[in-house]
Amino acid sequence: MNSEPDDYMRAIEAALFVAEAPMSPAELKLHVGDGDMAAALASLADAYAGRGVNLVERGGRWHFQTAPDLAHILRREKDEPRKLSRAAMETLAIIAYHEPVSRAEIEAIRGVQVAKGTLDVLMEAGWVRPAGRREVPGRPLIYATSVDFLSHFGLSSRRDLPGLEDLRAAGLLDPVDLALEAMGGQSVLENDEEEA
Amino acid sequence: MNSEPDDYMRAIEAALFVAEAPMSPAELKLHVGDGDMAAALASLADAYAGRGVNLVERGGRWHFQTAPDLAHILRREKDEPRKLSRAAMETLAIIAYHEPVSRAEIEAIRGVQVAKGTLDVLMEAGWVRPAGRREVPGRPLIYATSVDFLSHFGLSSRRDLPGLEDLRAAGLLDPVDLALEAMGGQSVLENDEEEA
Amino acid sequence: MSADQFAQDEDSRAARPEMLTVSFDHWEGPLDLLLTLARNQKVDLREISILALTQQYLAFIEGARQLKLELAADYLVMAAWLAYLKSSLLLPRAEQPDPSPEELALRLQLRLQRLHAMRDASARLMARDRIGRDVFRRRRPEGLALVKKAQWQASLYDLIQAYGQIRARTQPVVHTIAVRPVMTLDEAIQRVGALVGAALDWTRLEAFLPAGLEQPKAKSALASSFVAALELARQGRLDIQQDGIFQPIYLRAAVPGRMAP
Repeated sequence: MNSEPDDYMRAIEAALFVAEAPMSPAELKLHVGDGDMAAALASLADAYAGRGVNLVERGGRWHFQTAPDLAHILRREKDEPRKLSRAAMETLAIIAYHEPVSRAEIEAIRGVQVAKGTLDVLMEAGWVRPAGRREVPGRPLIYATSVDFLSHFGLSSRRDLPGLEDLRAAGLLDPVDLALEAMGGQSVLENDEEEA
Repeated sequence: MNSEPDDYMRAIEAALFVAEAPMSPAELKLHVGDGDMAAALASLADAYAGRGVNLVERGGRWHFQTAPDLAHILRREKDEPRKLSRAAMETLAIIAYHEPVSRAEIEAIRGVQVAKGTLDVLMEAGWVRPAGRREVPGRPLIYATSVDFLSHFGLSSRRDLPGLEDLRAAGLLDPVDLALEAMGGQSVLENDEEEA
Repeated sequence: MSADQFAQDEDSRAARPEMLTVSFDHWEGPLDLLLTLARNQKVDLREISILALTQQYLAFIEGARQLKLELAADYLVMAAWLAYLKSSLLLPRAEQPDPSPEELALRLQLRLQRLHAMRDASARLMARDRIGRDVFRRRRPEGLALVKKAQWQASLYDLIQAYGQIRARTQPVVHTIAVRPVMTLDEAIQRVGALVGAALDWTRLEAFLPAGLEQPKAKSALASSFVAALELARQGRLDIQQDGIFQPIYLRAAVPGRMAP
């Protein structure tokens, strides 16, 4: 990488960088046009030798890959960032807007049963915590959000959550006539099998 | 890219290369350990300047991207980012230049109501986020731009917004009332009299 | 930034005044239209003549009216306000109300400047090197493992959207049909059928209605009774007579053998 690359080399470099799969010189040519492809690839490979990222050829196709000795840094775990399920997202939203709430109350608002794993996921994520018991028959456990919840969602307090008016204005509350809101949640008891 | 990179730099280079999202120095540190991160990043960015791939900083996070002049080679039909309506583009600009800003303030500048769905589209794109409430009567929700906004539009920080300083110096980011006050209510309309 | 500079990166409608007469769909409200007209003055917005602008706007609205274009109310409100402003600006100084027309004009000018500045900023923002359009990140990064356990991801937008959907979904969709005070057709047939027997001579339809009804039930009773009368006439149980359109309607019991007039 000692010489300044020319535009042809730069184009090859960029094309290989964004490529979804290793590319043959013929495929590259479709993008970057005519030129001394072999020389440019060799020169690029040379420029990247010894760096954290190398340009390599495998079976006639070229691609960038990280240097083999850095594998321990980049080692991929089985776990990956995961999106919360719809059910978990809704449960979290209800806890945030109504805390502290018991599981039965969450179900009443959602209109759907809350599967066992849903609250576990939220607690594992560190966003929800048990907040004691409600002093009613059966003494159900009640749940509230945590400080981590606020920091993850960039809120300084729960009061910063948009209110119903804001949600409506943003078009998030669309299909329903809110004049009926006062009538309370009627349950449609389907099972949340997707989250179990 | 004239000097041979050391292992610390190589590790940062490799980590940024495989990263799925732009990374902050703190996140990088989790992978590559301690070291003079700022110097290493600056040196890497320098090494990649002028190449087909560049290392850039956006809102405190770093990522590799292709050089802008190669867009014509790399662009694909399906890459075209969503087309924003004129209302959405202007709303985005107003939020970016005035943030944090309330819906009413946006409407005061545009002279029309912010349509349902406009803010929704911007939030869904990840460019705009609710940023708390203004402590005035009604406690309106206020909006600000996100780090993703900076990345998408290639801004290192809000200070890089095109023309921001000029607009600020010209008072064009102040509300009309404030601007009037600053003028001492003095009229600049003498030229109207001749034409009348 | 001068108007000339701006005209370059704005679509061509600003440069072609005749386009202004075509359609109001182009403008997002009167302020937008005013800004377009102001740019046609080809001077710095700080130097714009509000009086000239007002005249242009009023002339434009007048032209649109002559073409019988449907004008949204806010355009007309602005026109009325500008007409007022114009006459105030032309009044002798001593008679000027407070706030002064100059201040009102200045306010309008400042608003136009601000809208113009943001429109310009928006254009410059959109013209930047945008990811996915001008610059590209790797399309298939291998990814880094950040933590050993699952990292749950959710944005504030997801959260409030989820809540909005719950609220939207769990509102029971109850369609309540209001019980309106009506007289049903069956009731009317029974009532008119029973009463007409007693009326041997022509009797006005209104006489068959229950006394002391309030609106809107009285109207319903009238309508139902009229339909009931038609039905009973069809059955041959009564005759109907009306001397002309909007004249009173008379009923009487049908006598077998007697033909209706």
